Amino acid sequence: MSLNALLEDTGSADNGYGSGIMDEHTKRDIRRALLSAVAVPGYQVPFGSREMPVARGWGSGGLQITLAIVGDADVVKVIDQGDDAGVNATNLRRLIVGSTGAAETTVTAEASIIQTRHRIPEEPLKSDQILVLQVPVPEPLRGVERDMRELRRMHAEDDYARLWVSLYEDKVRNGVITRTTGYPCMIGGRYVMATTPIPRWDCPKLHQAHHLSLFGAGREKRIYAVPPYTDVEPVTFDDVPFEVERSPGRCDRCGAVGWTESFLIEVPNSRTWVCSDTDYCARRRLKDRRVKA
Amino acid sequence: MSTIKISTRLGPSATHSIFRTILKALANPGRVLELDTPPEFPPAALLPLVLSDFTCTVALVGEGAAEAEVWLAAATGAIMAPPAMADQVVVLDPTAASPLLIEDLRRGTSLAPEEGARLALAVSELESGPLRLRLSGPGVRNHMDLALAGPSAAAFSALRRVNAAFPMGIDTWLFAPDGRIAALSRSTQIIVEDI
Amino acid sequence: MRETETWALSVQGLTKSYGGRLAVDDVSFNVAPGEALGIVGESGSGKTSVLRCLAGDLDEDSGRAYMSGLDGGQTNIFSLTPAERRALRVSRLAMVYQDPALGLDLGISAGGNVAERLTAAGWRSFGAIRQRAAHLLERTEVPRERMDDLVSTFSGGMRQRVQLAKALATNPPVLLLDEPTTGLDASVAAGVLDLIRDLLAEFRLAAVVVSHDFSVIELLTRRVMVMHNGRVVETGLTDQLLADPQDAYSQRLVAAARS
Amino acid sequence: MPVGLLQIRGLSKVFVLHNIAERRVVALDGVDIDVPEGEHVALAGDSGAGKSTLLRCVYRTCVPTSGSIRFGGIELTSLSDSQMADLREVHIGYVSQFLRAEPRRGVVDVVARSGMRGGLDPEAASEAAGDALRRVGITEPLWDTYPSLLSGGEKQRVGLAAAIVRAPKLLLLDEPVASLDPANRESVLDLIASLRERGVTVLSVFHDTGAIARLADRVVLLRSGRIVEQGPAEHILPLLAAVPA
Amino acid sequence: MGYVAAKGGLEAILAAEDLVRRSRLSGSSPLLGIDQLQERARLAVDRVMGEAGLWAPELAARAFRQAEGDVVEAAHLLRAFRTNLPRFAMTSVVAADEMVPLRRIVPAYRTPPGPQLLGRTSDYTGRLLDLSPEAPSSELEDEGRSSNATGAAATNGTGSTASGNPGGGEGGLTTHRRLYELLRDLDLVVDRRRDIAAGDDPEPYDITRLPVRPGVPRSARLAVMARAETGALVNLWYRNILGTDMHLHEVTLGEVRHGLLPLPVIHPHTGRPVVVGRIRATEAEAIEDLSGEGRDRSRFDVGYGVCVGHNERKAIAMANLDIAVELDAGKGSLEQTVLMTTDALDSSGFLEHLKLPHYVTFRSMVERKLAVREAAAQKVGDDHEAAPMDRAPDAVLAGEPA
Repeated sequence: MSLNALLEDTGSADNGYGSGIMDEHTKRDIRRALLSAVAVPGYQVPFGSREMPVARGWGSGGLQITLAIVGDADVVKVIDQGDDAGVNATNLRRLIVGSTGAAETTVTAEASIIQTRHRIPEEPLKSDQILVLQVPVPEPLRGVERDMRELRRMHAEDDYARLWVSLYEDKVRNGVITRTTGYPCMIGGRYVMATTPIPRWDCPKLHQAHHLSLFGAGREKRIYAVPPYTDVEPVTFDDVPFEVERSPGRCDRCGAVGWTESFLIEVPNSRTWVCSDTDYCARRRLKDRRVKA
Repeated sequence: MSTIKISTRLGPSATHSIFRTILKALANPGRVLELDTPPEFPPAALLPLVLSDFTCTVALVGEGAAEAEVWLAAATGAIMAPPAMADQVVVLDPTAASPLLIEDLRRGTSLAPEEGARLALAVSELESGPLRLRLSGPGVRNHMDLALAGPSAAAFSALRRVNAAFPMGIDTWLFAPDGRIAALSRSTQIIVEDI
Repeated sequence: MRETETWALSVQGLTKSYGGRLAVDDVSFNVAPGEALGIVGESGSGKTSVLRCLAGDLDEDSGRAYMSGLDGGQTNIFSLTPAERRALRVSRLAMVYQDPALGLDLGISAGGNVAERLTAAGWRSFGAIRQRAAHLLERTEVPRERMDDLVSTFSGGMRQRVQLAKALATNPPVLLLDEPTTGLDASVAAGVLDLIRDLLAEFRLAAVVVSHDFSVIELLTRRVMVMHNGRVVETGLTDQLLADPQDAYSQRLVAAARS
Repeated sequence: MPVGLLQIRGLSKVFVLHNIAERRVVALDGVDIDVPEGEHVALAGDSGAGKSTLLRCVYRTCVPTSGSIRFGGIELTSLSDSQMADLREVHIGYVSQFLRAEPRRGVVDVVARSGMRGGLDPEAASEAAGDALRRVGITEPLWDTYPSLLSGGEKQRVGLAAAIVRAPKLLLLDEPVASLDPANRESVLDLIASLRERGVTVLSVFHDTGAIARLADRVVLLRSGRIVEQGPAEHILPLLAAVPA
Repeated sequence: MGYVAAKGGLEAILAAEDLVRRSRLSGSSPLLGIDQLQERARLAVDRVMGEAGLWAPELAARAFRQAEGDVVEAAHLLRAFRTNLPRFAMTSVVAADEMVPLRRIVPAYRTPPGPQLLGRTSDYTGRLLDLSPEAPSSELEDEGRSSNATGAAATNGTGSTASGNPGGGEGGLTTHRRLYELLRDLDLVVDRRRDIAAGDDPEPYDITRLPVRPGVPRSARLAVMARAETGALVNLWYRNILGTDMHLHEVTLGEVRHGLLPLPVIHPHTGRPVVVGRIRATEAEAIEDLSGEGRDRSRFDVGYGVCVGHNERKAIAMANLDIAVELDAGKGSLEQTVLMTTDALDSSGFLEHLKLPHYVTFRSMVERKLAVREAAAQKVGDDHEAAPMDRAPDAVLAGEPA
């Protein structure tokens, strides 16, 4: 009974990628969870999250989803805070491209799979693109309830009164709803979902989007999804409009308007702002140069 | 149904590309996509072949089921089980998709909707045929119509009833003989018209 | 109870035992719309358990309960799913607890507590919620300027008033009150009781008032049930039970209250 | 419509005091009484004869041990508590020596609420309450004081006002003038007399033979729970004096 | 698709990796050998295996070296490596009774069935830092070779240690009846045996394949604690003793054992169990007095702790927490704390993730601060015309003229 025969027998011989990070059985486990997530938009599907070469809380969930869906023909873009050159993004991209046949890119439009942390690209994604978001905390109601049994009941029974009350108290006490990133959104009118620490600016991009969004929480071992053309509505009162982070002025590099076009971040101790989405910024500069030329 | 060689085992890349199509179909209910199925291979059996392993239970119904069970178990290590208990259920010929069978499948619970079954349903025609399904819901832009032939209208009415109590329900993939595929998620609203 | 009477709440054969003891033993009663039914008995008689079973805090062992407002009184509320039962608790049936902490979230404001019931019932306009909460708190005599204070800073009497405001937020046809003024000092209790009496009349609520105190029963209720060791030993008009108790235990209870 | 508005047949009431060795006290022992509509029947007899108990059994403050009480064709003893409570609030007034009014509420409110329970809407009820209070001689300055602060006589008159505010078919009066000073006693007796013209049937208990003589169409003499004699006042009253104390 | 030159991010990483490699290899001392670590840093390697939840002494030593002694990092390397390994087979039931003890103490009884076996422990030696000068390595080696490292010193009945002859092989003691059996014979312990014949033999919960959440069976809890971080379990236990949580109280230790556990696997062809190897494991049994409210005061109950390698601290804490959670039966919060917060990789990973860039989040937080200020200002200025809404709140920050 040779080792190979044994390997053959358990159906895991076809590991294929000798230097792969993930065996076929793990991929199937995650793929099944992904299908459940797409079928029940916004519901946190428990999955057997494996340890990855990156630490828990550093994108291990997003990495597991990407590795489960990526193929030779895919072109992978990985960003952190909207920046392809982010150190962690670079490490993740290296791991993905290094262990699969996929190519890499920084150009949003060229990517078939975009793994991201804390941002959604400014450029609208198309229906053949898949967005994979890294998830630090999958439970949107952790602020109002800590007991996991009660949280599970609240989602199962569509009982989100406590969330509404926390928004009411927030508004009463502070004059505005002070929740910053990761604003809880109602998906398909049924599940409240944690949008991960993306700025409020990015939430509307998920609503009735053309693309599929997959969310991976490695440490807390949950996968959830927002299919294309699905309602994603920030949880707020009818008469308290959802506000996004608008910035005055323009991007110092590409001139994008902070009020309407691009999520700007400040350059400390100067009154200048720059785009957080570096590819979007680079594309605009390229276009301007071409237009000027 | 000629015998299928036991060693029909899809390599990782074939498994991957079929999975991506299955995923895209579910994310865009009603949209018809292409699968490159190996010759003389029952397309509907691709679902468990690609998705299952020794932790999954599979049921096969319809003509050729017994034989398919043998090589599916060998290829994936999946455990055979009656439809009412199976994670994945394959209906190899359209006529075997009775409302009773559909209503018997696992629908999961509100606490664990992921335990709902996955149904692979062979259809004789896709994008044409007497049955017209009007679809809407997540993944469908406004609404879309899907024509097909094979399973009875009653089967789809049963599917509608089974999926009426979202998040409980089952997710269904329709497999045409030529490898075209479309999916109906449990969150898809279905209006059945039998012309 | 003959079916011919119109009732808002009908309980039949309610039974509950825990710790091997029969806390509620085959209890049945009806409450007409706008009528207040008292349940009196010593502590441990099972009177509170009856309310907690109806409210859903406690799972009954057996028995049926119907509400005229739910499917015309055809559906046994004990057969509802947890989610349906919770929806019932939001819109059709409210409970005021002896211990306010059971009925309120002390960590949020008085207005927030009323808002919880409104949002659970589907209210989604901040302005409308705030207005409704202010109106209700005013109606239950909670000072307007304290609306946004945390309930943990409220006195016992004030907390009961917030509970009443929260209970009435969705105009439920049935209100359960468990020893609403026990533990409050006399003058505060008197104020809360007057408020409850006026609210029951004004909102034409079908109410069940549990108390060990006959003066509360006499003030609020028209009919009363006497419970002992989980069983109903006697039911009668409130004035009749006080003047002419039939059952031996009732007589002892009334005699003790009178002395 | 049978002749009597109120027909009592074989009414018995036995108080069983469980906690005093099951002692049994026979308060009424098979009483038959007819109270024709519009008439005033007075119950006479020494204390302990069962007069008050009889009124209470009709009003169901006491539970009759046996017997039938038909009121306007309805058998009261077979009504459920709720039905009896509804009927009492609309059709039967009951005035006893102690006023049973809600605490911490003005006199006019107490009477108005009694009217509302009888079916009047708030405006009509408060107006009717004013009339009733004026007729029992309770003037406006007193209207907002709590009944508990009033004198015995004033309380009794508020009780009467609360009973008549909704024009009940049957009025049960248990010593309505017992603690009144002469002036008020006269006005209340006039009021009770005037109720007859308005077709109110009265069953009353009086110690005061003068009141009985003046008001009662018929007098029923009770002793130890049984009827010994009944008939017009002039026949029965003299017997009262002769009956051993 | 444009060629992506090694841009800022990648260069930084490559440089960092180079720095780590060089620093590990620099220095005048000889490189650590894998066998050296296994023999000289046994408890560290055991701890790596214990917190990775894997018996792989050589790989654990290698990971420990690569992680420059950081146990959590080493556990992570080991677990990440395992993710990619196929699973050949699963053992049949590993009977802990068949543990060949290298060390066994029974605090609950002076003369328990089967000997107290002090074995290899420094429990009773004075913690005096050994400052004797470094003898040349050759001398040390001879001394090591002469005494069998795993010799067991058996205590005789009187509790004094006798230097039992360091018998051949591992400890030279055969298996013996467990103290639990004694308590069961005396009908002093709650009987938790399952009716295997009647089919009450559920598969243990595989926490590498199914995530845990409150309400999972006891086997899941035990698996989580078996690979939990030692410090997490010890602290969780101690805060309940001295802290304000009141989930558990001290127990008496029934048995603490460290020994070799045989691993039987059903042979794919012969169908008979074959011992494919033995792992060292530490096992502890906590005797719970059941003194709490509503308990059967006439009996004891027993908590169980086991982990790979020699780590008594962890096994004891685990046994105590096991019975505490079992008796708490999901009422309190202890179950969630044990299940969700004791894994080294989860906790340290999330803690250190704070090092990742958060400038987008922070920008959003700044914006909300200004929105609150704006709302407050507007509320104050309600009586006179409020500041126009279109004037961006950030203008205030950026000091732009209104």
